[in-house]
Amino acid sequence: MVNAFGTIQFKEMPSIASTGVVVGPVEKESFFADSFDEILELENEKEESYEQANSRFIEKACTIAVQQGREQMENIDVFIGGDLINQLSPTNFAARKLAIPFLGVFSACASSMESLILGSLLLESGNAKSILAGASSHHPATERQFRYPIEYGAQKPGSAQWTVTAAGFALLQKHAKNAPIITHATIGRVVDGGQKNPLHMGAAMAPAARDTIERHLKNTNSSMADYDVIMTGDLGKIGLNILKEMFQDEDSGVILQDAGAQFYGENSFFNSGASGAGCSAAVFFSYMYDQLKNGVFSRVLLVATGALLSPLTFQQGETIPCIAHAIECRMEKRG
Amino acid sequence: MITSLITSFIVGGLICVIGQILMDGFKLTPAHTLSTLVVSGSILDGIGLYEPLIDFAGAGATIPITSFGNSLTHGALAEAEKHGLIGVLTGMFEVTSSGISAAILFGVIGAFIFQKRNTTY
Amino acid sequence: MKKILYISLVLLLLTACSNEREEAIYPAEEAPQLEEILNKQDTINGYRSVLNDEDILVAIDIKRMKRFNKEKIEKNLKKQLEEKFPDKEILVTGDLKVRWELEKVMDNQLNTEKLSETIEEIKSLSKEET
Amino acid sequence: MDQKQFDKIVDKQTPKAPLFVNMLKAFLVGGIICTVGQLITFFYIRFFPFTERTAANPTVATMVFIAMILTGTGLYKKISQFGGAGSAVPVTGFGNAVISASIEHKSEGYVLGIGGNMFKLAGSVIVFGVLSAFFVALIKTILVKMGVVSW
Repeated sequence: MVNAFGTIQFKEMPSIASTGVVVGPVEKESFFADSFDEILELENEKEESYEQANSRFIEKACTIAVQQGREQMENIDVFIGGDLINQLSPTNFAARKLAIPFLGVFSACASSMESLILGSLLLESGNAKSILAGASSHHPATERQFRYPIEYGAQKPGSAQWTVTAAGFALLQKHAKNAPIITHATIGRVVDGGQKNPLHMGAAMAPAARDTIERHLKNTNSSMADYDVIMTGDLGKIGLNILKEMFQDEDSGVILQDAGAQFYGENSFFNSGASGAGCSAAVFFSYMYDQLKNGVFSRVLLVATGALLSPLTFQQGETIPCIAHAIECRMEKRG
Repeated sequence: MITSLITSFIVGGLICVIGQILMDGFKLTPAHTLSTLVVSGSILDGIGLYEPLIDFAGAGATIPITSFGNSLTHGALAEAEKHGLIGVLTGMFEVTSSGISAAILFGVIGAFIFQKRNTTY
Repeated sequence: MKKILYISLVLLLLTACSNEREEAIYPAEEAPQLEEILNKQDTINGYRSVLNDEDILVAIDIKRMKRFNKEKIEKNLKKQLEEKFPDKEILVTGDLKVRWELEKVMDNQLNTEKLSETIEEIKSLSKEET
Repeated sequence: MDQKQFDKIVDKQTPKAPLFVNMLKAFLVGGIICTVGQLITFFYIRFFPFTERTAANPTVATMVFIAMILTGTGLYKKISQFGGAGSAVPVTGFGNAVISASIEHKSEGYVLGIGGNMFKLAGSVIVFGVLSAFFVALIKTILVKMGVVSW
């Protein structure tokens, strides 16, 4: 049921039965590396285009998620996914191979949570039983579309972020045993903070994250302290600091975390941290999922943030509109 | 010999510093910075300063992208000197730059030779 | 990083001071007048000159800080020489290539026929402009 | 929260580019590249029939060749992250822009991919080089005709 502010409450308790996360070779460096299901040695195989490689990552992640959920691919009702490339071609091409009814979604790096929300709604309405939902990004493919060729030498400022090569997909089922459930979701509004610098995404996305978190807390009558962690997708170190300062809440300092800021640890090569649709998907569906499953966290809010720009719009001098979708996950011991 | 190396180091370095100031101080993209420098090189040649700079600094002045504007303008001016106004036009079609031809040639060769690899960090 | 800067500065000073004036005319005994004019020049570190019956080639080593005015210095010297030697074709240049070529001529002690051939070659080289 | 407050926060949290350090790095890297160029120039003057002026052409071509090797092996990107404009301003940076684009777009074929995208980044340099050369030559020619300046 969508209320006036866009927060949905799920009564049927859709749960994340299993997940599959596949990352590229650079992500070996990641703080979360131990949680990933598979680390591929090759970002793109010989004679393979970056976009094809992205599709391969998606297929692998989906296969792992389905296997771990002890399901068969043909029993999956719907496949929902998105990525950052024009016309979602990598996901479309992966869907061609998977041959499951497919919904492609795009809200840039927030696609992971958007597909999860749509999947939960389909479960809630009783129209589907098993759903694959998630998102992916591929560093070279994204880089060449939004910025420069891979080998072009352009000095990156400290606010720049590194698009991760990763695909994260989750298998959603009703009442899966011993699995985190999705209780609420807040659909984001498109918020524009007036930022224009495409190499400073954290600043552009922070207002959207704030808007969504604030609305979610208000609609669910909760405060930050009620959550173990509120994790944003890919604000990066600088973006996270901006978000924390915008909240000026004493709890925000500890509870607000960011997947992108933690992704590569303190490695200064990656500047402000990680970004991309695959970043939030990979971390939420591996590390956060494990923490929930193992009972370390019992209530978390996952907020994926996306910058809705294209290379055209920022060259035309437009500001960067952003969106953030939130999902609240709980782990309860159920008989 | 050594003085030549040092002057080319200093002059070439200083031109790059100007580029860095344009990029960091004036927040220009690399493409804007390089275009600005090319136009400055061309203007400097117009007022007759770039050739003396090459005499002074050698590669320190011919290697930076400013020399690209210089060589284009120089070609146009040489024709203009011979044929007047119409020479400006004909000169434009005669000027060449080894930089462009080399970049085209090695660009294609490079694409032939090099495969895509993993992103390095 | 700063070390490299210091070292290069020191090198610059050292080399700037240690340049010895190198002067040579080939064939040596030919032209006392030429030597007189060339020795007067204060903008150069040294020169090499080769001459035969028709031509005088002079390669000058212009002082580093005067190289901005290379063209002017060349023209100026050429004018002076043309006044003194109106019947000869004169080439004055600060170009390194010509200097090295003239050094080769001197080292090999070329005789008249070979010499005029080489002189023609050098002349055509320096005419090439980009 | 209004726009002004937000801009203030962004301003405060965003690290400033270390201009002086970057300038020093650019000076160093740019200087080294130009010194290598000077060495190559000497090489061409010494062993080939080039004068100081004409040696510039083969030197530039050689530098672009070196840029190709460095770009293809992924080293140029690293040099650039350190050197900034120091590696972008020399002709090697121009070569890097062209070569990286053509390696990148090989997957779309030789005509549309490499041919069509090669000057994606470096094209503006050529466009503005040619345009400014035209206007500078035009203005100077007119001024000479008017007798204001001489060639």
